[in-house]
Amino acid sequence: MGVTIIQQFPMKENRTGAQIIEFLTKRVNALGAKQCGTFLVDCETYASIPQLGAQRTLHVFHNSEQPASVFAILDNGTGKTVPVVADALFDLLLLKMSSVYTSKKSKVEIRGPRFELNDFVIKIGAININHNVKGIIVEAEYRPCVVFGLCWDMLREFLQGFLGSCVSNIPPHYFQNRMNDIFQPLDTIQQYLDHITIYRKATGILQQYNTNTT
Amino acid sequence: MEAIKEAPIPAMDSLTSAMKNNIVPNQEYLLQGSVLDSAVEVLLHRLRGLCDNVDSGPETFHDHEMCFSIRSVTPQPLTLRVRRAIDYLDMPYQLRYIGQPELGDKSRPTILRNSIDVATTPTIVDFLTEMGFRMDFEYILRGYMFRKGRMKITVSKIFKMMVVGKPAPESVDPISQSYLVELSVLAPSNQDAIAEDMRVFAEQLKPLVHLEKVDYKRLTQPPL
Amino acid sequence: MQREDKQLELVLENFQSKLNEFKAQIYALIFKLEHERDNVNWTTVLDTFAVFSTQYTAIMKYLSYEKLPQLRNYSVLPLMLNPERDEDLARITENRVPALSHDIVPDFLRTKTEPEVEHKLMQVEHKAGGLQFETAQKQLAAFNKVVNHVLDLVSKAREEWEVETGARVGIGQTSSVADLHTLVSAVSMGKNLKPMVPQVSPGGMMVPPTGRPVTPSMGPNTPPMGMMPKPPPGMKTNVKAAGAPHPYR
Amino acid sequence: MELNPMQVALNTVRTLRLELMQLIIEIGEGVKDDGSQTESKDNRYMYSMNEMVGKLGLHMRDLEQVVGSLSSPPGAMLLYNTSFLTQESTSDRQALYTPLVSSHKWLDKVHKFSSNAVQILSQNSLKKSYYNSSSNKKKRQQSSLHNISPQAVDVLLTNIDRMFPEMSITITRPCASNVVLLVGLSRVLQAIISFKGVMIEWVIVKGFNEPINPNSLQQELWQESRYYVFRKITDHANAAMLHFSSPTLPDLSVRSFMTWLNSYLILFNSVCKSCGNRLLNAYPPTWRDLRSLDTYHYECKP
Repeated sequence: MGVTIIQQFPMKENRTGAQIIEFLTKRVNALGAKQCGTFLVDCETYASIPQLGAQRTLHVFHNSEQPASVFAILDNGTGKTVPVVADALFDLLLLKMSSVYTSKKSKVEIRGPRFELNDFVIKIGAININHNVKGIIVEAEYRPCVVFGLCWDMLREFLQGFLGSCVSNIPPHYFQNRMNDIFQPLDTIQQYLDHITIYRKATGILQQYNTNTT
Repeated sequence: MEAIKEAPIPAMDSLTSAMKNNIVPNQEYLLQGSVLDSAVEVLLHRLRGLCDNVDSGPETFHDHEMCFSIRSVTPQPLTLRVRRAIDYLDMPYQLRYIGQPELGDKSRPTILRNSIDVATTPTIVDFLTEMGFRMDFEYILRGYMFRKGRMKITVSKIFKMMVVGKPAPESVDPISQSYLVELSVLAPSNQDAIAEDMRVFAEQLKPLVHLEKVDYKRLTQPPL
Repeated sequence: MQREDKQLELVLENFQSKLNEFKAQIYALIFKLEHERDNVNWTTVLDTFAVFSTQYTAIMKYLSYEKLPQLRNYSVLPLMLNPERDEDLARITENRVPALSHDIVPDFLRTKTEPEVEHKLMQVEHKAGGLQFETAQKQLAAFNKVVNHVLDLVSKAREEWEVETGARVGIGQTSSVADLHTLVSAVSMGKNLKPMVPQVSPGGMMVPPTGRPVTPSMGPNTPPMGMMPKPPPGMKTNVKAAGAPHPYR
Repeated sequence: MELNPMQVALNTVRTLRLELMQLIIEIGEGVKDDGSQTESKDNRYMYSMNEMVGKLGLHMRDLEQVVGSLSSPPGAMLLYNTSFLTQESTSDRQALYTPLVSSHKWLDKVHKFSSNAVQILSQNSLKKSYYNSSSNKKKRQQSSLHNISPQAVDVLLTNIDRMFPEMSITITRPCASNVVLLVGLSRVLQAIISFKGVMIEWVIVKGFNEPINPNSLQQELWQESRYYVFRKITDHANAAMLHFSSPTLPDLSVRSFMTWLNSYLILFNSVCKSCGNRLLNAYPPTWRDLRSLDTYHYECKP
């Protein structure tokens, strides 16, 4: 497990998600990367029942890169988040909790092709919220390195190499306090959560806007 | 173009198919018994002879178990147990759901109960607390573990913790003069054949230890 | 005619259930062999085979019962052979027979043993028939002698062993039921394990942990899951109390 | 001829033994009857006995003299690796010790000659530049590279360990006295270095997160890194090891190699001196200038 950063790629007005993925695939192939299968990250969100007091939100992730693990991130509503990494059977346990935590029925899936270029792994995925494509996410992993602070500049250069100027020169917010920590698979998931939250908010506003106008 | 790997299947789907094929170990066959401190050496000796891990000697363990529960609309609380090894700090924590023990009729040799075992990171304690769970009780287990085929035999002493959350050796107190002996197998559904094996094994430990189906319902009634 | 048909159906049903039982036992053995190959010992396998054998005899006996219609008078004819996969057939046979093809029909619809086996059987029978009465008697006697000797040895060893174990019974008690119950109720329900946190009851006095439950969580005397007769009066407040600060935090 | 006193002593012992043997034989045979002389047989026998005993006494005194002149042996000889030969169980190899000693002798001689030759040649060198022939310093060099006490190697390595704060060095000796070193460089990489005496024999570089079993380093030596970048660095490291290798100053060569390895601390966050980029063909600058330790891509190296 190496350092991974996740980057949004802006949607263009007149292009579908599949077209953008194809466009990026061409660029990545030009760099010399080879496609090695596909990837899938999914996220299910649960909310606590009102009887428990303050509303808590539970996000449960699966990542095809770590197929035997389940990642769960709990937001207790007051800004504190607690992550847990568990075995695949955790899903079964969640069913037992269904009386306390109910699914919000908003499944997020990010899937797309996975490429390898020497020690780099590149994933280009379309983010689906309830089966609607909401955006494009690019994940780049540099496997030999385990500390974000050591290779951020390099990863940035790498991403800018094929994504262009949409890659910011400032490290992602999530890493600001974690520059010198050893990178964990959970860090990837946390970044996905950040991005999903942004998309959800955006669509939420959009939906509100739509309902208001109609 | 090289062969492309199969597209990954969503985790939930693969879990459901695993459940359908009965390969998820979600049931525990259990027999329980106890042995007095004075006789535990004899028992350990006998187990060493009967079990598989003879050459390496009995495996010791020293665990801390916490029992969490949460109440929902139903009157029944949901109970989860977290167990961690005190002697090996880098081991994952174990989160466990245990269902109602089913005694069954006389013909069934063991207790059968649902059980889901999940290994997790140490953050699980904080996680459960924030989820709304609260700790009911906790205790310390120290003892020996044996293996015989798929069967697991534990001989453990249960200690009460005098100071909450601090499993230091000086602040624990044994709750009885006996060791708890448990014989269990974690298996997928419908493998009742193993229960028969357990009965045979339990037979071999008599009269030192009587491994039996303990009726949980009877235990709750105050002694007459 | 109708009656006969009905009877036949009944018999077949019975027969099938017996066969299924037999099949389940064979399954169990195969499962064991596959999953615990390293730990299976020959005695258990032998026992299982003994069970098989009695089952088999029982089935044969059932079939030879006089009042039953003679099953052998009915014949099964393959009307059509088909090399294609037949889903229905596969389902009925649990994926063992995917198609009724030329390959398998001779084996499955066989009424006589294979010529090779038949030949061997004949040979053996011939040999047995050709034996002189006296030689047979002699061999029998010798065999009996050997078996009796072994039996003697075994029963002697058993006697010795029983004396030994009999002596060991005197060790005294090694386990206590009361302790078992203490331990199990502690581990499963936390009895005697809940810490003695000074709690102020409505009366303002300290309550020992064995008293009525005062903590919002399950008290020691509360019946555990499943036994709750009806929610105690304090139930409603209990739910709310979950949000209150807990002694553990 | 000046014989080794030990040799003389051994010879004397041998003669002494021979004579004693003869005396005993004589006694055993008893009085011989040759029938030619008139003298009493007993007398003649007595006479020859006397003579023999006298000779014995003489030689005994010789021996005492020679032994007195012997100096006491200089303690136990250190055999290092060769002492493991005694544990050899196959009979055809037990005789290996003698040829081994003579080959070592030859090796030492060759070494001595060659270092003398280096000295002489360096003085008559055709180089126009100033050459510092600090022959005095070189006097303390080890006489041999292959038979160095483990303590000396340990001292050298612990000194190196102290030189680089970011480097952690674990010394293991999985096979006899030869060191296999596990080097951890901050959170960037790990290296396994196999030594013979103080000479580096083989280097392998792996990622920080690649599992290395410290109890079977000699197996790990053959396991390549799973990352391209570290396989490349492994190649560079072996090249550098050969470059720094110097038979006359072995500890310096180890020290320079370690300094070079330490420069990989900035493997992932360095810029190529030549092209100014961090990445080229999806590799970071993996090559280091052997003298200045400047960072370059392999393709950009000067």
